[in-house]
Amino acid sequence: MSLKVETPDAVTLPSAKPLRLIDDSGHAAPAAESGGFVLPEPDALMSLYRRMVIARRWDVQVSALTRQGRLATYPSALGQEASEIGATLAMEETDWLFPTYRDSISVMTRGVAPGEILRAFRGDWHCAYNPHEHRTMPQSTPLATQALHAVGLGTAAKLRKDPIAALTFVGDGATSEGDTHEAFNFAGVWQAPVVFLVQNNQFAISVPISKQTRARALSDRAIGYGIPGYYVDGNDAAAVYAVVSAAMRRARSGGGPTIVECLTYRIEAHTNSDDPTRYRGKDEVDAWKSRDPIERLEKYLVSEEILGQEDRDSIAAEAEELASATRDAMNGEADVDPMELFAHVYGASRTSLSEQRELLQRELSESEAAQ
Amino acid sequence: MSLKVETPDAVTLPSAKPLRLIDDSGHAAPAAESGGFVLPEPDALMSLYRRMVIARRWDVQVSALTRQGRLATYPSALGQEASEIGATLAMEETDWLFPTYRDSISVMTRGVAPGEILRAFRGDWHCAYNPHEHRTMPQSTPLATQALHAVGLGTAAKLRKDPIAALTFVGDGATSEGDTHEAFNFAGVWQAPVVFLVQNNQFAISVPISKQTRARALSDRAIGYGIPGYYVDGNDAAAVYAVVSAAMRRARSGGGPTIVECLTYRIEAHTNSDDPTRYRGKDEVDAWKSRDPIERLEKYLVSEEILGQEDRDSIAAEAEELASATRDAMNGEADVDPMELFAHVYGASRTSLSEQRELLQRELSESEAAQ
Amino acid sequence: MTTKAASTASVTMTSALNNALRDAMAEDPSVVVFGEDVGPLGGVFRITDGLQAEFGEERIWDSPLAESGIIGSAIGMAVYGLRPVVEMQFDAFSYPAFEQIVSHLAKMRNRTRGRVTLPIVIRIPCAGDIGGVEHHSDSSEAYWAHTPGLTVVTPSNPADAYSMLREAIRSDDPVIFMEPKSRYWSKQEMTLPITTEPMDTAVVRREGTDVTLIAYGPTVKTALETAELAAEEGLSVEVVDLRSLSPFDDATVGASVRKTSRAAVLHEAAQFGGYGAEVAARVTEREFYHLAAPILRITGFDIPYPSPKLEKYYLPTPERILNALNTWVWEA
Amino acid sequence: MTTKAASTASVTMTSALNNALRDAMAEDPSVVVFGEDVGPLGGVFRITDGLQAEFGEERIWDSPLAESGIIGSAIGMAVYGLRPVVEMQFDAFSYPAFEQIVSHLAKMRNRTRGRVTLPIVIRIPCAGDIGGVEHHSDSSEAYWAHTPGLTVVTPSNPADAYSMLREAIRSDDPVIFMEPKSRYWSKQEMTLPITTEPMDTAVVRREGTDVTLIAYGPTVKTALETAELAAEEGLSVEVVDLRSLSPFDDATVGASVRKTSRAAVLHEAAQFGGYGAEVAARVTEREFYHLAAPILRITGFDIPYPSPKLEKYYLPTPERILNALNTWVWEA
Ligand SMILES: Cc1ncc(C[n+]2csc(CCOP(=O)(O)OP(=O)(O)O)c2C)c(N)n1
Ligand SMILES: Cc1ncc(C[n+]2csc(CCOP(=O)(O)OP(=O)(O)O)c2C)c(N)n1
Ligand SMILES: [Mg+2]
Ligand SMILES: [Mg+2]
Repeated sequence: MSLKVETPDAVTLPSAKPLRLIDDSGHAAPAAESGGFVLPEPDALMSLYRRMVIARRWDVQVSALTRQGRLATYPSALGQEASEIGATLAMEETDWLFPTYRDSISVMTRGVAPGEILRAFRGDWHCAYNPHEHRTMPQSTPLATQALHAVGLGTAAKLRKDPIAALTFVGDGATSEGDTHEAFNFAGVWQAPVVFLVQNNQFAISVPISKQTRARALSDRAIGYGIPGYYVDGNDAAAVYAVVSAAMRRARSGGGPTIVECLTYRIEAHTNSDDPTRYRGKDEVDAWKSRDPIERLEKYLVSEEILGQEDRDSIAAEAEELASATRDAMNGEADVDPMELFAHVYGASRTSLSEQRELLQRELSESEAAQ
Repeated sequence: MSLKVETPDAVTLPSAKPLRLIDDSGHAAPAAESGGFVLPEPDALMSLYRRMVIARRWDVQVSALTRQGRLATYPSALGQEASEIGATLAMEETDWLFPTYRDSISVMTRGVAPGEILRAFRGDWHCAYNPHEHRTMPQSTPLATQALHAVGLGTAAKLRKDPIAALTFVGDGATSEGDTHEAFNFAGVWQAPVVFLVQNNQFAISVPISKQTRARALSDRAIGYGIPGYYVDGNDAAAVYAVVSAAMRRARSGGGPTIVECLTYRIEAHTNSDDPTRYRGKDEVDAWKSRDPIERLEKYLVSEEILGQEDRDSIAAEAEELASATRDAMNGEADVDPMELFAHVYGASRTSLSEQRELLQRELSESEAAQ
Repeated sequence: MTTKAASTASVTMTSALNNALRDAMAEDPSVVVFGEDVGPLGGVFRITDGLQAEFGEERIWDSPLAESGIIGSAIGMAVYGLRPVVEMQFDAFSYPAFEQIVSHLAKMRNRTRGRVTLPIVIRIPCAGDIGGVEHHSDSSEAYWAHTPGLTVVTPSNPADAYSMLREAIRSDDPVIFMEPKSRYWSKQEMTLPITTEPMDTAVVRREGTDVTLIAYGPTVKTALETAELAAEEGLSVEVVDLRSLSPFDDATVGASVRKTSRAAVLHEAAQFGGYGAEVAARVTEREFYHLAAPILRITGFDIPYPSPKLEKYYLPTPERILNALNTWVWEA
Repeated sequence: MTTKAASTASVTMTSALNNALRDAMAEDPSVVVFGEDVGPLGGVFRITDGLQAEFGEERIWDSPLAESGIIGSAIGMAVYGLRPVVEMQFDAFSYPAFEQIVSHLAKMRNRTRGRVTLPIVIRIPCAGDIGGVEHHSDSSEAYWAHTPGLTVVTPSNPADAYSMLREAIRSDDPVIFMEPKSRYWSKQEMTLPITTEPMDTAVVRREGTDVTLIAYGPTVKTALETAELAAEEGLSVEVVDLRSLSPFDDATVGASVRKTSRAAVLHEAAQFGGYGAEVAARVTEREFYHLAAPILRITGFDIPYPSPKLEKYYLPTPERILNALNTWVWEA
């Protein structure tokens, strides 16, 4: 593209330690650890808290439904709420999200109906929701592939001079795929308005981050693409929100892409069918449970007297409501139509496909007749 | 593998300017520009010079043969002799080379017979030489793919405790491919004994490096993999030899991989079928011609009185001899055997392939009979 | 915009494709072109020659050298409403993009219940017979044709090259557009713009009564040459140019085979599991009782594509085709 | 090493595969295993369960998450004399490695005139019917079978799983070893180690006189169930288990078809350009005058693999197969 590519201004490495604004004990972190970012306004912190509580309750509910066999599978984001929600709330409605299977709570926070999200995990259809409605693409399973889609969409928006940006989640394991590199590099060269939210939850199913990279941090890759990189405490919602908000703003205003690595931890199993006892110890998990992102923000908001008891009750009630609504949505059988199998493969019609459609139609009417 | 992966000791960026030991005018470069490397011994410099002169003469000869239509195609390395030969001479016989189509002079310098190398470009067979004989793999065409082969071979040698290393050439354009990333990353995690010689000749056919990356230099990627990276003047054979020798030594002794970027320039067209006037100006090419790597080393050797007239005459004679031997090798028709088409597809025999073989055999005897 | 072409009496396939891109870009501002060397160079085969000068770098540009990146980013652009036309330099260099093509490009429409469509054209200078070194002469059509969600077409002459590329770019479904390299410099008298038969139909190139030769892309010429030779032997050969590999035009092919009762399919790709297998299998399923003999496949051998000096032994020739037809039992 | 298995009366396919790997690693120190999650986890299907504990991290280890990297580095290891056995977690996740597999793994031996051989086995837990979400139920065999240089095999039962994997690991040619996920938990009485028919041969699983059902991997069970049903209708069905997709055992299949004069081929993959096309085309070519009816293909539809709640409508069932056989004209 016509973009003039000149050497990036400042060549600086991300900090060796993840930057944060609120420490584990819920106090404002020393400025030295803030990477120059400042605490978001109280109302922003309140909505971060509210959305995280709701997301957590929902995630727990969905895991329960999965154990009950109502869903085929569900990859939980428990413990990752700060990076999931912190990043998602930094988006404008007009921005586009490119999530993975891990990021259901982000998709839900974008406004997609819980019941619609879960139809994919229940096995009704690959993606039941309309990606255009909430500018949220299907949750991608082929790792890292969606990062390139984000670069393409961002570039198209840039060509059309639309002041929007794309945000994509990429797992720590997925950063090893060639597509992640190609996405970082294309974004750098094209100065695409994209934020790569590298969600380092330290595991790729059973494989620890130490077997994915020898670098200090994944965000150290940014410099190799001439784009800014940030290494962030992924359990500090305030920090994630501040860093991603700044990156999205810069992207929307022509400042190009950013890589934001959020260091967090996958508390649950990879999915319900995984057995983490085979590859990690309880102590490690407990240590991370004690660094809970919601408790952290809650302590801060309470000590700062931003969060009162009524707020907590109403938020809890709201969360319960969504959980039970989700239960209801997942009760009863899915209404799936086998004939839809042939409806969306092509826009143009195909005789051979119609023949196969008729074959199934015949089988179904015969088996009905047999009833 | 059992390798313990700990954070790399020093996290330092390659220098912003390519390091060098001999400057453009043929004088020893100031220590500040040497990156801590020292000038190789005179005899090492002499063999660098000798091999570059021979390689240049041969490359010119092969381009001429190609223009005469004796070869189907030939990607010239004219102007890149310092990085090609400097890196190749840093290898031991027991090391393995993973070259590309661009690196014929490196393959030749490894000891592969010129006539055998050129049979691929003449169109006799994809790879005519025996890779095991000189530990030199076929010249790879699918970009960046060979870098992963180097990582695998190096890792196998490491598992067997053999003190050898692999060197692979990767072009500036090829660094954009996902395989380059996967190779850098696997090498870092496995601490494979591999040197990645990123030959930045500033063009990928018609596409300039500015459209491949926004980074200051390709070697800035090293830090993202926790492995050492060097940015080297690719027209300074002494510097290339010194840096690659050190990297290969470290690799052989268990020190892991290194990325060495050599900044050079592709003086000739991409191949004989390319038309560079469409995408670059004569001035740019002339500027780089004036930075000729052979002249640079020659000036130094002469001023240091290491290189005398007899040496130059005997080297020139040696180069002429090889050139004419190559002419002879390429004169006359290739002896290719169509029946060989079926000989190497599988080790195991296949009835259906034998049937196809018989079909061709019949056709050939009939057409002979018809003569 | 097509005056340059309109004044051309004799048009090469490269020029037809170049004009198709130019006219499509002029007609629809959402059409963008990118890939390796498509900008100032005009592509290694010059198909995009002059287009960057005419439309600027925001309509056609050189991407970084990464095929998965090219297809993956094209998908994102299409989601946002652009109509990318991208080039894979050779069949073998589309392989790094295999996952993006098979797991996303082909499936996105179905995945999203028709809500996200991907009007993307992937141009692939395909097949061999031009003395290319290894990896420059593959035929990849069987991989794409087996993938539901993809439309796969291939022109055999300049007029179709123009008309079918225009139609492919207008299509809302992703199209793999395979350009037979060996026919790039073939010429045809015509005035552009030209509209030939719909992209999804096969066309009878030569009428005959004894045998149907089913060909596509580069082998259509071979089939027509074979028909000439056969005529001298008193054998009347009908030649069908498939044009569309997916979907397959059962009606046109079926009608021809019912008439001749004998058929052979030609392609450059290896035979085993090749596209010819689908042709033979489906035509036999439908026309079994009209067939006097098994459908033959005259194709490349089951070996990697040979080096330049050996490719002539690999490619199906009129002689090889006639020999094959003579293996049939021809009742008087 | 196989005592654990030897004392097992009833062996699952997962256990048979696990024991085959264990015995191969014990027999030959050059056999190494790596891939995603094959270490402490033992693979998502537990095929490598316990092997890292037994052989250590220098024989079996978790690689970074990159399939092209896995195949590419395996190629380099094989050049140096190792015999890598790598796992692609699901068919669809082998696609990022497509270039390394098609452009190098399949071609290196031919490229180097037999001087560089690549004894690599790629294990792919394949196909569907396990309620997997999107991308977890693809059938990729047609892509591999069309690629000269690759050997493609698939066991349908635990005994073959053990014997064929051992043979694949001993082979000096690269082998795509496709493990039907839906059969992983199927059991068979046996004592390990066991040696069944050679890897490149097809086997008649059930004798019959009226129809030959040609199946492989997951559809062999379907074929046998169909034969049972058919028997009740008085139709005698012979079931051939191909086992080897490339090469194809023309002799065994041909003999069966000459006997029954009717055949149908089954697979889960989409029909168009699927492996069944090769089967139908080549058997028809060779046995045309012995065929009383066209060879039918009863396969998945030409659509992306459906979501869990819909896959039962997609997969070929005994009922669908019998219906198809009844479309033939059966002269009394
Ligand atoms: C290309 C590809 N290869 C393999 C897989 C199988 N797989 C699914 S999730 C997963 C681990 C991903 O780890 P990470 O990227 O860290 O994301 P997380 O699950 O931790 O959120 C793997 C290997 C896949 N989905 N896609
Ligand atoms: C995967 C792949 N994509 C595309 C090509 C076609 N191609 C051959 S050389 C080349 C340019 C490579 O540039 P670079 O890596 O800088 O190497 P150089 O030719 O400059 O030595 C391209 C695009 C290829 N060989 N392989
Ligand atoms: Mg992870
Ligand atoms: Mg270059």
